[in-house]
Amino acid sequence: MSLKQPDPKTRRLVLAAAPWLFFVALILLWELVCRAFSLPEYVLPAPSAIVDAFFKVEFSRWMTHLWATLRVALMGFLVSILVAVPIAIAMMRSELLTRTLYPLLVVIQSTPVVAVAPLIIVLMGSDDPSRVLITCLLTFFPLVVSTATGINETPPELIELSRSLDAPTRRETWQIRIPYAIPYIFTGLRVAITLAIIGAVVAEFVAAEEGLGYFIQFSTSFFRIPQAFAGLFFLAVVSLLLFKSVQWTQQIFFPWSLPKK
Amino acid sequence: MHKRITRSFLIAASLAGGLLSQSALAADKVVYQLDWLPGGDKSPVYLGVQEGFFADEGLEVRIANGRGSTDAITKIATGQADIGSADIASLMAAKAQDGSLPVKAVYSIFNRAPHAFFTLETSGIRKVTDIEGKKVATSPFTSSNAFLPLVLKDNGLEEDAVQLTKADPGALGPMLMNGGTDAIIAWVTNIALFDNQAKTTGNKLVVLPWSDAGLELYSSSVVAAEKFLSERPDVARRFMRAYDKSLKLTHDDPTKAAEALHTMVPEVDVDVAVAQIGDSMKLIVNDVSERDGLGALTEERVALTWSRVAQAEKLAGDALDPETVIDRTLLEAL
Amino acid sequence: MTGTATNRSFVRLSGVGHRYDPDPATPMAVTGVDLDIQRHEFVAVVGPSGCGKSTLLRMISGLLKPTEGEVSVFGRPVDGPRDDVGIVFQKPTLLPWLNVRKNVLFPLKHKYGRYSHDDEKRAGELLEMAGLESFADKMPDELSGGMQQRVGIVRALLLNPDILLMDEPFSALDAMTREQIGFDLLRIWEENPKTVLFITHSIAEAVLLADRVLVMSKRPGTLLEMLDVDLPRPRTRHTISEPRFAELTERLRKHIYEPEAA
Amino acid sequence: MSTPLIRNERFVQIAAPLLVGVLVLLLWQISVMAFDVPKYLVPSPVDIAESLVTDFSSLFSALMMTLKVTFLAFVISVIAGVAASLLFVQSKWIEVSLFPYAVLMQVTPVVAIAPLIIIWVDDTTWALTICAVIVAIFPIISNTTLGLRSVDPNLLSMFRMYRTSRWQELVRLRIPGALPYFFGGLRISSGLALIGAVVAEFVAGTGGAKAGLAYMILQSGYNLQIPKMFAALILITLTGIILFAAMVWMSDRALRNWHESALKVEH
Amino acid sequence: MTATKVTPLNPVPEPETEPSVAEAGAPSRPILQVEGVDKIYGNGTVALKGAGLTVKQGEFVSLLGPSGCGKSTLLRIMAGLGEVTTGTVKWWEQDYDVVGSKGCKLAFVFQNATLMPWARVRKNVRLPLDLEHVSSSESEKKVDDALEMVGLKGFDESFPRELSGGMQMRASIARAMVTEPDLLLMDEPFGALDEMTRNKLNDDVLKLKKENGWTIVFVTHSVYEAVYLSSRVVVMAARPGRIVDDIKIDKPYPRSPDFRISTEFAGYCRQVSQALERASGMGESKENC
Repeated sequence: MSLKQPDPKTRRLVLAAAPWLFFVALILLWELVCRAFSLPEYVLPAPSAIVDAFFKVEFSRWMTHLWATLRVALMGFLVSILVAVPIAIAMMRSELLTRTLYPLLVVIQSTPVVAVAPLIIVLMGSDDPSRVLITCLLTFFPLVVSTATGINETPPELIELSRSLDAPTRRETWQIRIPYAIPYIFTGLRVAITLAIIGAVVAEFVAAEEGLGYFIQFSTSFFRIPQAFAGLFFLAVVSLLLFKSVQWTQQIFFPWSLPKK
Repeated sequence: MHKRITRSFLIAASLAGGLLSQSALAADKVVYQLDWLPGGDKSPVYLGVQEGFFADEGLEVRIANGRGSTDAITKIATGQADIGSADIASLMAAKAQDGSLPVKAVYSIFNRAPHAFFTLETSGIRKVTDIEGKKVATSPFTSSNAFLPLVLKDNGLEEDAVQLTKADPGALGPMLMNGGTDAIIAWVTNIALFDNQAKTTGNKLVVLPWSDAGLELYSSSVVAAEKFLSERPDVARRFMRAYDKSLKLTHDDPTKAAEALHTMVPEVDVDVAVAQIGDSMKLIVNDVSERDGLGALTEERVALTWSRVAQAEKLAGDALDPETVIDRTLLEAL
Repeated sequence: MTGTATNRSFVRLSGVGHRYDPDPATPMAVTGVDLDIQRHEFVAVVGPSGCGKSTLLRMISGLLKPTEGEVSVFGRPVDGPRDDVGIVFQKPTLLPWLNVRKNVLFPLKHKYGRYSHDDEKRAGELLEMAGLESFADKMPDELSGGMQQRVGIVRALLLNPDILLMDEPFSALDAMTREQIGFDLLRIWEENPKTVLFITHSIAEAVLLADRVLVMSKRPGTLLEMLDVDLPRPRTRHTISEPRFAELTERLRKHIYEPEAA
Repeated sequence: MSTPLIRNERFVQIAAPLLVGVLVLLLWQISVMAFDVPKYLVPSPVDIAESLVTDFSSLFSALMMTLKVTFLAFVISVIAGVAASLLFVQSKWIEVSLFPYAVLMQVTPVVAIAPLIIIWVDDTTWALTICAVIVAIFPIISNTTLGLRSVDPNLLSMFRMYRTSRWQELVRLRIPGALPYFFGGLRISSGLALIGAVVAEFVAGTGGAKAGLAYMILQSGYNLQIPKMFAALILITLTGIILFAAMVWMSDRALRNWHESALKVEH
Repeated sequence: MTATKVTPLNPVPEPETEPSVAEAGAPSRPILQVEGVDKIYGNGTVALKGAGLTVKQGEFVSLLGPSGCGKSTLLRIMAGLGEVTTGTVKWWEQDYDVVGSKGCKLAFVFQNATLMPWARVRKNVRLPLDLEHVSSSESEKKVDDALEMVGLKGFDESFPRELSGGMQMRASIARAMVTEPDLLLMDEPFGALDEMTRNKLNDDVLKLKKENGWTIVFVTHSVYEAVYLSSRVVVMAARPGRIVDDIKIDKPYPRSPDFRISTEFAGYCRQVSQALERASGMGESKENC
């Protein structure tokens, strides 16, 4: 019983530092490998070349592309919330609807969006609405599933309370069920936000004049691989930030919905 | 100080003027559909916009990117674009399968096949027949794929004489340089691009154009929606007039065209674009254009093109009257 | 077996039974319950798990329609959720996104969509009575289980119901808290008399709190026994060590373990 | 059973979605006919069915190619994903250092990296497989890691009390305990492997004559054989649904002894 | 104790006294010695302060106290599952290394049954033997015996989910039994069960203790349960967790359910309740029970 507990403070510090140290080591290794084997840029550009390429592109261009992607991703994200939540509520209300709608949703989910994207562009035009639709097709399914799960997790006692008060269904939905679904909705939102970015990029690959996905495609078609990598990393950082901001939103506005420590 | 005030006044005035002229004249809107991403070979339309040739004709042109000729044709057919560039071969093949397709070719851009094998000097491939048994990579979207069997057959090779791989167009160059493939199929318009890459890796690029191997046909053309031609014939005429002018200016001043493209699409380097224009012009201004004129669609060469397309797509020779995809009224009005 | 029916009966169950599955081959959850509860009587129901205690409670609340027999309150049959019933559940089931005060006011907000200043005052008074006034602005997860359940009781009292239905309200609490909150409930009940139906699986708790203890049999649930608890009120911690208390609990225990012998 | 069919729950469960499916198809057919929609835009279900029959051989070989990539990717995802999870639970350091890269892989659109992978990997089949793995592996890693970590702490205490080796702890406790989570990941991952294979083929191309369904879509789109394109699309969707159903069936069989409450795993 | 004497409803036959190991005259050997144990968590919470307790052969010691008094922490330390910040713990007068060797076996029963959901009852019960690499022929016999003793014979091929809460707990006890432990540590084992099941299992534990000669340390919330089962009730207070009272329940084993209604029982309950009340009053915050 003489075992000493490790100092928790040091442990926390090292745990926080580890990923960064690893990251730096990885970048260094990468740079080294590129230089040691003098790999051509189109095979694997060195980190320095990527950073270089990043700063060669004007900042305002980056912003233009970022805004184009972000606009579509966020619009798709919002629209899919507006679509998914009512569907989930409707599915809660009717068992038959759930049985009928669910297979349909699975069919939509199982159809690769890349394959239908060109069709959507052809049918709806190559403007924002069709890009938003492509994004929605990718994002709304996880949202429907998580919201529906959350709504069904409402304690039956509260539903009984509501019924014993003879309250209108509308209030049962908005004052009990939806708030109860919030932790689940956020789980879905975290998945959906990264899918939204992916959706926006897919749409840009099919038809676009600007956006990060278009930028990457353009760079590869002109064999500017470091620039493509720079775009790719920019995109990944943006996705991670969006993912984090969903978490922050939950922490700030719905602190009660976070799991208890 | 004084100078600056004058300048801002001028800007304001021109802005106001622009607004006025717009409200007074309400320019006709035209959507021009590219069959691929912007590049030097697509620069004439950008030059036309930048030089104001379209504006002079009272047109406001929006340019949309595309993903292959069929994509462009479909978008034009469905009314998402009025006019654009696409391979006439794709148009013929499509029309042969669905006679109702409401798209017509109005102007030939490339009067020669742009398709070619690109290989490195080290591969030992010097002529088309050397390709036998080699690994060849191509892009899934290109119309070249359909003509490959013809070229092989013309040169006494079997259809499966090459190991064909399809890869993203952006990956073709690196694959070639990397040794991932012995040769690639690309357009001669991109010689400069691949050549640069070959040089940085200490290689020398060898280009084997299919037109030299017996493939004679029209290729990239201006195609337009029938609705556009019938409902707004005057707009179409004005558009082609400005386009023709732009194309000629592009030929005369490639740098200006490249700069115009760069202004509108900053991602494109001027140098690369100039080189691309240079390569493309060989397909536009050459002995054929000498003989028939720029943009011409002669009955004989249209028929020749169709026979090749029919062979390539394994269609019956009478599946299409090739003249039904052609509308020469705009050419005549130039 | 049944209590003497008098015309003062407040809640009356006559031949009440319920079957969840409409298929007549399946067993009844509850069957043949005859019961009269006087106004302001505190009645406890004990029985093994799954004996239909909760079903009985839901039928009195109007949430569940009996498939046989009839429930009536003050002479009028119950045919739907009633305004004059407050329910306390096994778990506190507070809304985690509302503070204690708003949780207490929730039934009003939920029923009418709003509440007045007077309602807020009343909620404050109720919280004070339950010794929770200093916790009114706390969130539920900042409260211990016992306090959460107190909030649950206060919430049930907000609409000033005539009948308070409690479904094993303390079973999730530890023994000490449970005892304390039991006494709190008695105090509140003595200050605001209500008709209480209290479901529990603890015999000691039932004897400690109730005027009358009903014993239910295993499925299909039916009333086996009724025991008047003649322990004096107010009841305190010392009641537990009264011999009479031990005697009554033991008698009940016998009824439950060996119903035939009793 | 004397209950009329309409009251039979099982029947309604199957019939309702079927009915909706048939109605959707009918509506589609009628509107295509009524509005005279050109074939190159949207073909009618009858056209698609016809193409499914006449082009069956080419569609079937394409399907086989796509399935090959999908299964390769799925198997690799499962093996590599489980291996990664096992590595992660060995030490917190490894997990915090490596997990961000798993997330990074998840947030990076495969459409954007597929061309690069094609450059790196000679063999197209393997290049496609790698793309599909990138798409499919994350749910397996995250779910399995979560499962290996969420062991009942009391059971873990018990193992510690009997001074069990790490290996025994892993084999007897962590791995069986992680199964419901693992199967949850498997369900998501199977679909993603298919989508990954299709997306990769879509942007990156395909190997020679062995073209998959995505290339079939591209090719028939290019040739304006739209019914064939839709037929290929439908084959992909069907494959996805069958894969999903197979996974659900498999996890139900493997986990039927678990109490339901143990099965609430969502990615 | 001034409880009025009443005659029980059914006159209880005087139970024959079981000569428990502790009283059998044999030198009652200390099995567990806890001395001056402090436990401070990483965040600074003092879970235990100066805890000292000796458990002798054959004793049944209950740890009773308000939530947060550290009784579970103490029990886990007794099981060697938690490290102490200061102080010493001895098992059979030796260090932890001895635990598990012959005659020094520990077993732990948790608040929840903590069965492995993927394994049948038999395999769950056999687990400790498997972990100790006991041969299968030997372990099968032990498992059968254990299952028989807890009354789960015939349920050995069931899955945990097919059993009721009480039966799951029985399986958990059977699992603790198979290694024939010399010290049984139970952490609120019946807290999640309803009162009737709980009473039944209490009697079962007493019966098993008699048959196996167990020494038991038992954490509980319930005064009644503690008094009914134990030979000693150790009362703890919270913030910081510490031992404040040690009450001997001088009622020989075996005990029958009639003990519950005896005046004696009521008296002990009152005594323990009062100690508990005092302990609760000692904490910093009275409200947070």
